[in-house]
Amino acid sequence: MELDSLYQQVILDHYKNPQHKKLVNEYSAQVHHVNPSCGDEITLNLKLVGEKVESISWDGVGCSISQASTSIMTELVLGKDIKSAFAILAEFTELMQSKGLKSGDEDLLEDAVALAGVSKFPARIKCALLGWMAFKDAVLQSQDKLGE
Amino acid sequence: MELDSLYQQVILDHYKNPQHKKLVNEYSAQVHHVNPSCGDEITLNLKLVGEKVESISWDGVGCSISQASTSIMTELVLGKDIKSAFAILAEFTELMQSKGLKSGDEDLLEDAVALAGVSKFPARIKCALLGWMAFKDAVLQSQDKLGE
Amino acid sequence: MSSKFTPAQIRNDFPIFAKVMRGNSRLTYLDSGATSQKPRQVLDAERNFYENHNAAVHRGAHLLAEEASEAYEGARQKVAQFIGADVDEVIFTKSATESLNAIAYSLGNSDPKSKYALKPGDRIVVSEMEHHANLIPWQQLAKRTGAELVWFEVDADGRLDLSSAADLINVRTKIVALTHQSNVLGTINPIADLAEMAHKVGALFVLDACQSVPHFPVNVSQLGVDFLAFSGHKAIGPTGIGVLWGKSEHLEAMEPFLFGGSMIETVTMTQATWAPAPRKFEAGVPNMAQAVGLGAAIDYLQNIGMDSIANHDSELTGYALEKFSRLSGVTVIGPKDNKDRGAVISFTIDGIHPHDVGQVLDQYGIAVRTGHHCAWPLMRKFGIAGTTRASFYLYNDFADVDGLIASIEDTKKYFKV
Amino acid sequence: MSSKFTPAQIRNDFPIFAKVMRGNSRLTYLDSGATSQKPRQVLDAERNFYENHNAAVHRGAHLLAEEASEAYEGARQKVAQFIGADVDEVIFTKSATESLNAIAYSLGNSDPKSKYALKPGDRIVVSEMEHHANLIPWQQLAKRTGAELVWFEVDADGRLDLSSAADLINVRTKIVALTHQSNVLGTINPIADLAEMAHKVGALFVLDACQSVPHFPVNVSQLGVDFLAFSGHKAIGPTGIGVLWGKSEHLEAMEPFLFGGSMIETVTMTQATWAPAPRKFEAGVPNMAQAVGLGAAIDYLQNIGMDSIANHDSELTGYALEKFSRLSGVTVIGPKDNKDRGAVISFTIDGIHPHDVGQVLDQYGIAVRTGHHCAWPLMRKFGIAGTTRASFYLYNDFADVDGLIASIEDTKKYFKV
Ligand SMILES: Cc1ncc(COP(=O)(O)O)c(C=O)c1O
Ligand SMILES: Cc1ncc(COP(=O)(O)O)c(C=O)c1O
Repeated sequence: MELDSLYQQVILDHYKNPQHKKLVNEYSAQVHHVNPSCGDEITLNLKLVGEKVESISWDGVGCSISQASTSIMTELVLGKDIKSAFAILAEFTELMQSKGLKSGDEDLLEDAVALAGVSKFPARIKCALLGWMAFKDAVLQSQDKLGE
Repeated sequence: MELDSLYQQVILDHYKNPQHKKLVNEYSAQVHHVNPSCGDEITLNLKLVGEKVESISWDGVGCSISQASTSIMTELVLGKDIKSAFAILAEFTELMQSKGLKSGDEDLLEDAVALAGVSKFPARIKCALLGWMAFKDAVLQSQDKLGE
Repeated sequence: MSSKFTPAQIRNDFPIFAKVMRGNSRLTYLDSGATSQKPRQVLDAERNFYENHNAAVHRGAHLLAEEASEAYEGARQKVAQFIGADVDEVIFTKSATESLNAIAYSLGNSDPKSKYALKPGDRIVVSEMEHHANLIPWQQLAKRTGAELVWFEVDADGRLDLSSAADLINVRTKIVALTHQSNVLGTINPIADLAEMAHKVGALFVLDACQSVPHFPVNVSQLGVDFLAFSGHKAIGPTGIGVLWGKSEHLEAMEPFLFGGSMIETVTMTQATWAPAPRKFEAGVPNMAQAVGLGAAIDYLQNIGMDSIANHDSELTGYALEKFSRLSGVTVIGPKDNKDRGAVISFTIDGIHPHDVGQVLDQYGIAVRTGHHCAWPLMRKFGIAGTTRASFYLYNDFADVDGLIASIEDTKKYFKV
Repeated sequence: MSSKFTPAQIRNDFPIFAKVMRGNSRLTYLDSGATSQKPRQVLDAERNFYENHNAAVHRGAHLLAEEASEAYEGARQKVAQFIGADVDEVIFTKSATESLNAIAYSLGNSDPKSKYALKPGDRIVVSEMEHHANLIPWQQLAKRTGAELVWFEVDADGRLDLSSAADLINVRTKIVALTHQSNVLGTINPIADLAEMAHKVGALFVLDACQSVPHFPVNVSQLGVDFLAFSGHKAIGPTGIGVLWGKSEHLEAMEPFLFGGSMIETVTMTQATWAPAPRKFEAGVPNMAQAVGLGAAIDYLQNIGMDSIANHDSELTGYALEKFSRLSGVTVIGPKDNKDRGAVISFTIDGIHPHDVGQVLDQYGIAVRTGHHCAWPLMRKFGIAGTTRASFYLYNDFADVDGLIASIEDTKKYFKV
């Protein structure tokens, strides 16, 4: 069934057991993002130390895609330096916009390749990107603060 | 030619020689009407004495239909009592809305039956009615004043 | 089904039902609350306008302009007759959203001395079940004028809490703006009573009739409201056309909203005066083809009969409510009894996000809407992020409800809840 | 005719040219300045949207909603590319009139501390040749804010009197709102220069591009303007669709105009925050089919090439101006030379009212417009009640001009002048 390309087992697993979904109080930036068309919301706390993602945690409500995607993202970027994290983000964004034509670089994306099917469902791309956009925003805000 | 049903000779005559088209300064009401869609304007001075149209005069710019119709109207109502004038007005309005199906009561309308063709040209009905509506308005305003 | 018409035959008039959907399924369209599908008759009317009569209305001296004006004004006549109004009280807008904003802006443009002007201390009353389109314009008007925005609460069953009515609608109240039927809950509000209360304190009553006019007979004078707004696209009409109806005494006295061509009486470089309504409120070359399409939509609906449509809606809703009551783990958000209730069923499934529900249903060709339905405050009131909403119309039948129910069961299985 | 396309072939795409007009004549459509005719391709695109993809955009979780969103956003992309803009800078409205009012209202909604707010002493600059749609909204904004409305005069040849430019556009000037091409005179204004002057004093430049975008290449960044408005219906697109383009830095900072669904970020009972542009400025279910139709219109125009259309327009206008110059008792209102001049010829005939001219031409199947053309102050400036206006587009050819000229001679005979 076409649906299975969207709801891969790993997505359902992350949905049932989201990683880092408990806000850690120490952070260099806290961001709150919403998806106005469906009302999904996410709060994300990020702690950067130098160029490194020292800690990342989140809370929010959303569909399986947004929850799983955020969970997978946190696992991917935790402990990475910003440059590598942004490379993953770029690869993931490209995958989402591929309209089902790409499968994603598994070395970079790891579990996130399971989200490849989302790219065939335009209405869901925003769900998959919600957490990632929050992460990007949090990095920029942290860097702004540190730059001050 | 269909056009000739619109531009009867009597209309063209009134257009070239409009009657009472020179404002008389003594009046019980002065009204100014415009046709916003084409910019045509008319000023009409009316003097009622009792129930009688003692004097009527006008000035303005407009197409042959509006000018001729106003000219014919002034000839028709001058010297009449309001009731008869309004009966003519009612007959004329009905004629205009008849979509070419009526020819008008010649006893009441006299020269104004020449405007029957206008009813087949919806965009021109307003032209034909401009002066008549100004007359009606002027009567009501005069009566209001007299009533005060 | 005891309807006087057969949905399967109706569907033959609507070309979109020939479409093959995801999973090779046929289309089960349960999203008419968002927008309705269009019959061939409406599309033909629009096309006929463009192919035979297209010109700028009220302006040209030529045959096409005459015909275009006749078609456009004919559509106005149809709308007026449809809602029991005078023809000069019907204003064409692009949507109900524009209609509602137009009222708020027009009132906001009032001379401070006018009785339509709002000032600090005045009140605007709305409700917790309003669509954003009948909430935010009033928030903004309140902000601009210093008036206070107050609201009816919604009870657990999804009905207006009327116990506060006398409190809310008092001498300070200038405007009461309410929806006829909630687009989320299906609740139909007791408008005539509330309009009477509003009038007793000298307030204006604004009715958001987006979900009512397409579905059951609505008569402005029977309801006793002052303004009414609806959208053509929810009433099997084209997109890009809405209606604003207002009582002529108000339209005459109120300031215009949009300024430009065709709404003027005279214009100089420094000032302008206005044409009488409805022209005063229709600046620019209007959405002529869409008005004509809406006229054809009204013809189509009236041909079937609004009473028949209302009966049909009610039968489907009753049937569906009964089926929903037997689903475990599924909660209907809104009245469970079928009285004063429209053909909209919002629900949640324990453990599955509405977006995921919608996605699975889509795989069966079932089109529903998910999310907050532009009624975010109502979602907060119910403590939920969103719902899945099925809404019915004249092309739906019992089989569509059965398909929905079966697919909800499948969704639960798919997500193992 | 040296055009790269053949008007007679173009007419085959436009069903209305099959129509039999008054006097059993064929249609000579010379009223494209008011509204243009529509090719089959545009009507097909609209119909295809309704028959295969109709749903509320940005909202549903189903296939139709996805496809509708793709079609609608695809149209936005086409508009953006057509005028050299970023896609997020393109806002769909119902008409140019709405677009221009939207700018005026949005600026008027600014927080008093914002740089977009107007205050007493500030200046808004327009011109005597503006269409009411680009005049009255500014009169009203001036009235609401206490700003002063000043204007460029028009000289006897129908050109802007630029000698006052430095006077008009000074440090107090906040907005300069001008038409790209006069809909009465045909005059094309030197926008890039004037926009530069506006920017030097920190003013915003608003361009009414109603008569330019359909007729010649228009590129917002080359012109250097801040806002641009045009209507689809004058560009072989559907009625009920307009475009408002604004520089993203402005759209980001400005307040919305219409409030409702789809334009929000979050909403509570007491306040709301806004989505980013273009959503912020598109409240409600949009005119989706019309946007898609406009997209198809742009495809059609670009397929021919805007340069080719501009050349064609210019050739026809030059030819017509030459013919008009040889008519006795006929006066062209507007530039007589064909430089910086569009395909619009307004004229008066001594002793015959424009309405009567139009009526006689109608008898030959020639559709022109008569009256003040929503530019009443300009009429006063020229001391006339109105003009007869012939306007050309891609489906017109030399034979149409010849027919017009011959019929003007006949009109003179008919009225014995
Ligand atoms: C120069 C100009 N500006 C504005 C408008 C208004 O356009 P619309 O009526 O399509 O809103 C027009 C056309 O009527 C025009 O020619
Ligand atoms: C109750 C209600 N009010 C207002 C609206 C707004 O209508 P539109 O988006 O057509 O302007 C809708 C539909 O979305 C609605 O359901």
